[in-house]
Amino acid sequence: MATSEREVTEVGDENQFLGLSDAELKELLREMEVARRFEEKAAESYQMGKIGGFCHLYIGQEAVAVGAISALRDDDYMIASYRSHAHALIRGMDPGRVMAELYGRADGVSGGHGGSMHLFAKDLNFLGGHGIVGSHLPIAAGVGYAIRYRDGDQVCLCTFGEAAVNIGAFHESFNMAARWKLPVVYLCENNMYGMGTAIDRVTAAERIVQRACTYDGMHSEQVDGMDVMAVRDAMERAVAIARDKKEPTFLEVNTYRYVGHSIADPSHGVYRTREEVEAERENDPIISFRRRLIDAGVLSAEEYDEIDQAAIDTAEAAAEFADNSPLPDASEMYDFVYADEYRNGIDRRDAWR
Amino acid sequence: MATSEREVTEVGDENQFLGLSDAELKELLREMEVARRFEEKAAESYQMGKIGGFCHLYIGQEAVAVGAISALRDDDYMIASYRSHAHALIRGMDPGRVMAELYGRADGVSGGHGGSMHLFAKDLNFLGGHGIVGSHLPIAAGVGYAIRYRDGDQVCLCTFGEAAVNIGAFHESFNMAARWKLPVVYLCENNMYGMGTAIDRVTAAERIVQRACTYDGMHSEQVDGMDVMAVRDAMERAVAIARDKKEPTFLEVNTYRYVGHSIADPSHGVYRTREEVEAERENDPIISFRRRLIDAGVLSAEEYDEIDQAAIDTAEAAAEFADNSPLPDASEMYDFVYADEYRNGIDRRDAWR
Amino acid sequence: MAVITYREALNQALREEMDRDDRVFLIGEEVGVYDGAYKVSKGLLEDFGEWRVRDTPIAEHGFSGMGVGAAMVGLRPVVEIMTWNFAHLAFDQIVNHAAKLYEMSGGQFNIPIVFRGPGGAALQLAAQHSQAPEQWYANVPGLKVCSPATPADAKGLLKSAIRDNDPVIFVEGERLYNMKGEVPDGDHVTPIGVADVARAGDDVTIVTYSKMVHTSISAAETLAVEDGIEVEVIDLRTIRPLDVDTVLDSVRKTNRVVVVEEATPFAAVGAQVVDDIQREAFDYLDAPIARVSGLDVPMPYARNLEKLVFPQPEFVVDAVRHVCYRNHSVVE
Amino acid sequence: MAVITYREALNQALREEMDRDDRVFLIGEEVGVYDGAYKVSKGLLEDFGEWRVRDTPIAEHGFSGMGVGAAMVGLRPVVEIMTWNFAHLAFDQIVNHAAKLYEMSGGQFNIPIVFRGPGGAALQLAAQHSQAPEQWYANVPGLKVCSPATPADAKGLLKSAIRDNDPVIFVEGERLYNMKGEVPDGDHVTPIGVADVARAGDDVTIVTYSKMVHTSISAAETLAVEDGIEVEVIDLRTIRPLDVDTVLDSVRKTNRVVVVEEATPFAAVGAQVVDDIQREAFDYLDAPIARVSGLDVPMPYARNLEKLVFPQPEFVVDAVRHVCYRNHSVVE
Ligand SMILES: Cc1ncc(C[n+]2csc(CCOP(=O)(O)OP(=O)(O)O)c2C)c(N)n1
Ligand SMILES: Cc1ncc(C[n+]2csc(CCOP(=O)(O)OP(=O)(O)O)c2C)c(N)n1
Ligand SMILES: [Mg+2]
Ligand SMILES: [Mg+2]
Repeated sequence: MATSEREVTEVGDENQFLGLSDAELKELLREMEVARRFEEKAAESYQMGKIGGFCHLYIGQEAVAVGAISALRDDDYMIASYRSHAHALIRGMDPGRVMAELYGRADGVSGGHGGSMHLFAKDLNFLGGHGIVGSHLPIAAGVGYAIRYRDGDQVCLCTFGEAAVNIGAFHESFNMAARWKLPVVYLCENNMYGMGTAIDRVTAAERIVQRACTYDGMHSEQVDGMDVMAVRDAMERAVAIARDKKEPTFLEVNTYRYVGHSIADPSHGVYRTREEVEAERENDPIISFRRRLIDAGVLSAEEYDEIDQAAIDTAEAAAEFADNSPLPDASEMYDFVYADEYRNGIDRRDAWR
Repeated sequence: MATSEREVTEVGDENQFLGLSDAELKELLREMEVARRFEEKAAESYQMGKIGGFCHLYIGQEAVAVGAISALRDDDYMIASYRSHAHALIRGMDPGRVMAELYGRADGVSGGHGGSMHLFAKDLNFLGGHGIVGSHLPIAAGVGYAIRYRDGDQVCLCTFGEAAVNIGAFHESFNMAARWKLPVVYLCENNMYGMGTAIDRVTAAERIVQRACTYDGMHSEQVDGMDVMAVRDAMERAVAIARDKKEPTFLEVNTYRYVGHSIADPSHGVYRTREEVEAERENDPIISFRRRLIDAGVLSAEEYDEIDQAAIDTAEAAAEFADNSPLPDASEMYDFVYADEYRNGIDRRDAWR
Repeated sequence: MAVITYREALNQALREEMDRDDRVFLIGEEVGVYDGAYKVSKGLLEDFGEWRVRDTPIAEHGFSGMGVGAAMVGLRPVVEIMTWNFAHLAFDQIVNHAAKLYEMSGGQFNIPIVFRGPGGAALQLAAQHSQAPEQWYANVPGLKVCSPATPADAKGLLKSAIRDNDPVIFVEGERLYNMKGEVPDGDHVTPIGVADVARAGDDVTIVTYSKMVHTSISAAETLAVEDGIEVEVIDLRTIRPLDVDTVLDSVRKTNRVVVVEEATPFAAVGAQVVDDIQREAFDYLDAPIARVSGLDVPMPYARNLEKLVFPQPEFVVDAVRHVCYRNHSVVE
Repeated sequence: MAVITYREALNQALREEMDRDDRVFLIGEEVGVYDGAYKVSKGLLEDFGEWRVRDTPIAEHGFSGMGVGAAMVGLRPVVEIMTWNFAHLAFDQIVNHAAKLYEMSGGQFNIPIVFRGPGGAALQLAAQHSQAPEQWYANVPGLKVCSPATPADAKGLLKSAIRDNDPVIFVEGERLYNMKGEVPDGDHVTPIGVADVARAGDDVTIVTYSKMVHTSISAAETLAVEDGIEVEVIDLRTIRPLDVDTVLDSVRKTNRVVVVEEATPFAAVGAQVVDDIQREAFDYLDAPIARVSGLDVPMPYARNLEKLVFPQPEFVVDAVRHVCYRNHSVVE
C-alpha cells in the first residue's frame, strides 16, 4: 500500500497562518492578486485579437499555485501544464515578458516561439509549459532522477490537471518515481473537469488521491485548494519528504476554474450549470484569504486596495510592454531547431522560396 | 478502493476438485501434458533450425492456462501475449497447425505469416498472440466493450506477464474496464521475471495484485498458479462476475517459467540462480496435480503413462505435420495487407523487381 | 445539392453511417456531452446513446486499442483523435496493431476502423499542436490514408472510410471545418484511392491535398491572371493508395510539376509523389519537380513566423514560375 | 587498428563517453543486470553503478520522458530502446518533446539525448518486430538521425551522438551486431552529417545506409564481374542531416542512381533522396532513379516470404541493370 495517505488537510485554528510573517502572508495574497488580474487582462487582450491560439486561464485556482510554489526554494525545479501563466508569474517571471509571450513577441519569455502554453525560464528552473496531457509527468521524474544522480537536495514540483490521472504516462511516472525514490511532488489540480468532461464520468476512482494506493513509497494527501494556507501546509510536508527522504508525494488539490477551458470556450453550458459556477465563486480563494487576513488583523482594507491596484497596474503594464515589443525577427527562423551545427543547412530544402 | 480483493486462494480439502468429474480432471492433466510435451518438441525443433525468430516457451506455467481456459465457454473470447503456444492448444487449436505456424508453413494457424508470437484462430475466438508488452490489454477492453455493446453474456480472458503491470496501457485499460463495467478477466501470469528483470526491481508494489486498488469496480484476487485447481477456482469466480455483473477482475497468478525467456536465452545465470530454478522445479504443476489425482484415486499410474505417451505422440505428430507442410506461396505476398481493394495496386511500387 | 460546411458534412457522414449500420460507433475525448472539441459529433450522443457515442478519459493509446479490439470482433469503430498531435500516443496501436493484425493473423482478422481528427496547423497553436501526420502513417502498409479538402469529399470519403474493411487514417483540417461547399444529396460516397482534378490547366501540374488544395487554386488564379499560366490542380484526396495514374496523366500533358503540402519536407508525402513521377514519367519532365512544404522547423507560435512556415499562395506562385523558368521573386 | 564487432564498437563508445563525461548515463530495459538484450551494454553496470546504468520497467514512454527531463537539467542520457519497434510507445516523447523543446523554449532548453537500439528486420521476427523507423523520425525537425553500417562508424557516430547537443535517433542493426571490422584506435569520432563513399565507381551511384550498404557492395561486386559495371556506393551514415553534396558529386559523375533501403517504400528516406537528386541534379540524370526498398507489406514471419520482402543483393543487381538499360531478369 502507498505510504501514509492523509485525509483532507485542515489547518487548525491555533496555527492557521503556519508561522508565516505578516509580510509573507501579504506576499501570498499579492501573488494571487497578480495572477488574477493578469488573467483578466489576458482575456481582454485575447478578445481584442492580440493573443492567438489557445489561452487557458487560471481564474479560481490561484491558491493552488501560490501555496505550492511559495514552498519551493530558488534552486528547486518546477514543471507545469499549458494552464500555467500564474505559475510562471509566481515563480518570478516578469509579467511583461509573460504577456509578451502570449502576444507572440520577441521579448516573450520563450522569444515568442512558445506562446501561452509553453512558458519557459531556465534561470528560474522553470521547465515549461507543456501541451500534451500527462507527458510532462515522466519529464518531472527525469528531473528527480537528475537530482538524485547528482546527490542534490532539490525538489521538483510537477503540476497537472486531474484529467491526466487516467493516462498511461501518469502510471509509468508514479511507478518509477516511487520505486527509485525520486524527489518529486506530483500536484494534481483537481478542478473537476477536463475540458467538458467531469472527471467522475471517465474515472474508476471515487477520489483522485486514491490513485496513489498502488505505489509503495508514494506519499499522498488530499488538500483544499481554495485555501492557500492548506496548500502551503501540505506542500511543505511534501517538500520535506522529498528533500529529506527523497520520496515522492502525490497531492490531490481540490479547486475549480471559474472560466471556460480556454478563452474560446464558454464557462458553463453543456457540461456544468451556471448555478454550479456561481456557487463555486462563493468560495473565491482570494476573497476568503483576504477576509481571513483582515479578520486576523494582518491586513487592512486599504492595504488590500493597494495590493489590488498594484496588481491591476502590473497587468496593464504587462500588456503595454507586450504591445510595444516587436514581433520575432524572421531571420531567427532556424535558430532554435538545433543547438549544434546542422551540416548541409537546415534551410537548404526550403531555400528556393 | 477496488472491490473485494481476496487473499491468496487456497482450495479447501473438502472440495479440492471443485466438483469436477474424473474425466474432467483427467482432461486438465492431459492438457497440461500436451502443453509441456509440445514445448519440449518446439525447443528441439528450434535447436534444429526448423523454427525461426523468437520462441517463448511456457514450461512450468501450464497450470495457469489450463486452469483459466477450462473455465471459459466456447463463445467466450481470449487474447494472450507472445508466450501462448499452450493457450492456443488448450483453447483447441490443432497441435499440428500450431507447430506449422512455428515452422512458418502454409498450414500454420496464421498461414505462416504470424509465427510463434502471433497465433490466431477466428473460429475459436482466439484473438492472438501479441508481441508488444501491454498493448493487447486495451484490445481486450475493446472486446469487452463489444460484448456489452451487443448485450452479450460472453467474457474476454486476457493473459499477460507481470512485467506488463508497469506500462501505461495497463493503467488505461484497467481504468476504462472498471469505469464502464466491461466483462474482462485480466489474468497476470506472474512468473517473477520479465526477461532478465526481477519484477520487484522495477515495481513499486510489494504485491502485483495491489495494482487493482486504485480502480473502483475492479475485482482482484491472488492465486497459486502452480495449482491448476486454484486457478480454475478463481477463474470461475472471475468469469461469473464478468458474465453476471459485467465487471472486470484482476487475477495475479503466481507461477514460474523453468526455461529461459526465449529459447535463445539461458534458463539461469545472470538474473537468477540454478538453485532457484531447481527449487522451483520441485513444485512442478504437472507432477503435483498428477500426484493429487493418483492419491485421490482419480487416476492410476498406468493411465498417467498413457496420457503422457499420448502427449508425446501428439507433439511428435505435430512436428511431423509441420515438417510436411509447404512454405507459404510467394504469390500470396500481398493477400493479407488489405482486406478490401487497394486501387492502383499495392505491388505497383515493388513491381519492377 | 445543399451548401454545408465541412464540419456538417462530416457530421452527416457519421450520422448516416451510424443509421445505416448499427455496428458503427464513435469513441474519443469529448465526442459526447460536449459534441466534440470541434463539434463534429454534434447531436450524436443524444440520438445514439452512450454505447454508440462514447466519451473517454484522456488515454489515446487505450481507447485506440479498444477500437482495435472492438473491430476484431465485428464492430466498426470510428475513433476520434481530438487532434492528430495526440495520436503520437496511440502510434503503437495504429502502426503495430491496426495495420498489422490482418497480416499477422494470415487474413483472419481484418480491422475495419477509422481514426479521424484534424491534422496540421490551425492558428498559432505552436509546435506540439501543429503537426501534419499523414507522411508517417502513409509509410505503413496495412493503413489507408485520406485527407479531404472539401465538404463533398469530407462526407464522401468519411462514408467510404467507415465502410472500408481496413484501417483508415482520416486527416481533417481545423482550418477547413467552417469551409462551405456543395455536397450532393443522398448517399454521397467518394471512393478511396481516386484523385480529383480540382482545376484543369495545360501548363503546370500542382499535386496537393487537404488545405493546400485551396492555397494552390488561389495561386493558380493569380498565375492565370498575372502570367497567363494555366495550372492543373490535382487534389489527391487519398494519400494511400495514391492515385498515380491521375497524376501521371496530368504530368504527361503539362511536363512541369509542383508538389504542395503543409507537412515538413523530409520524407513527406510530396517526396513520394516526386519519386513516382520521376520514375514513371521521366521523359515527360521539362524541369525538376519543385516542392512547396511547411518549412523544416517545429511550428513557432508567433503569428508572423507561422505565416512563413505554413505555405502561402505566394510561395506556390513562385514555385510554379520557377518550374516554368519564369522570373520569380526568390533568388536561388 | 583493432578488429572488433559492431556490438563491441558500440560498447566501447558508451564506455569511453561515460568515462569522459559523468553526465552521460544509460537507461532502458535490461541494460544493467542483463548486460542489454543484445549485450551492447556489457559490463557497464558493474563499472558505473545503477544510477548511471539504469534498468527500467517496461515503460517506453515513461523512461524516454525521464531521459528528456534529465537532459533538460543538464545530464546527457542515452536511452536504449530494446528494439525500435517499441519506440512507437515513446513516439510522443521523442517527437512532441525531445524534438520540440528547444524551439518552444526559444532556445533555452536544448535536449542532448540519444535514443538508440536496433531497427529493421532481424530474422523471422514477424510484423511487429521488423520495422525500420528512420523515415518517421527523419521527417521531424529538431531530431538528427544516424544509422551506421560498420563497426567503425557505429563507434564514431555513437560518440558524436552522445556529444551532440541535440536529440539523436540512433538506429543500429540486429543483423549487424556480430559484424566485424577495423576500428581506429583512440578517440575515434565520426562526424554527424557526413556520408562515406563505401565503394568507388564511375558508372552508377547507389545511395544507401545501414545493413543495405553491405547488400549494395555485394551487388556491386557481382555487377563488376558479370556486367563490367562499376558502382559507387554512398553510405549516408547520417540520414538527417543528409549529406546531399556527397550524393550529388557522385551522381554528377555517374548519371545513374539506385537508392537502396530496407524500409517500406512509401515516403521513406529513399523518396527524399530521389527528390533531392532530381531537384539538384536533374540535368545529369540519364535514367529515372530506381529504388529498392522493403516490399510494401507488414513483414511476414515465414522464412521464404521474409527473404522476398527484405532486399537481397540480386534485387539491387537487377535495379542497377535497370537504370543502365541492360537486360535484366525482371519484366516490368
Ligand atoms: C494527450 C492529450 N490529449 C488531449 C489533449 C486535449 N486537451 C487539452 S487540455 C484537455 C483537458 C485536460 O484537463 P485537466 O487535465 O483536468 O486540466 P485542466 O484543463 O482542467 O487544467 C484536453 C483533453 C491534450 N492536450 N493532450
Ligand atoms: C513494449 C515492449 N517493450 C519491450 C519488449 C521486449 N520484451 C519482450 S518480452 C519482455 C518481458 C516481458 O515479461 P513479462 O511481461 O513478465 O512476460 P513473460 O515473458 O515473463 O511471460 C520484454 C521486455 C516488448 N515486447 N514490448
Ligand atoms: Mg481539470
Ligand atoms: Mg514474467
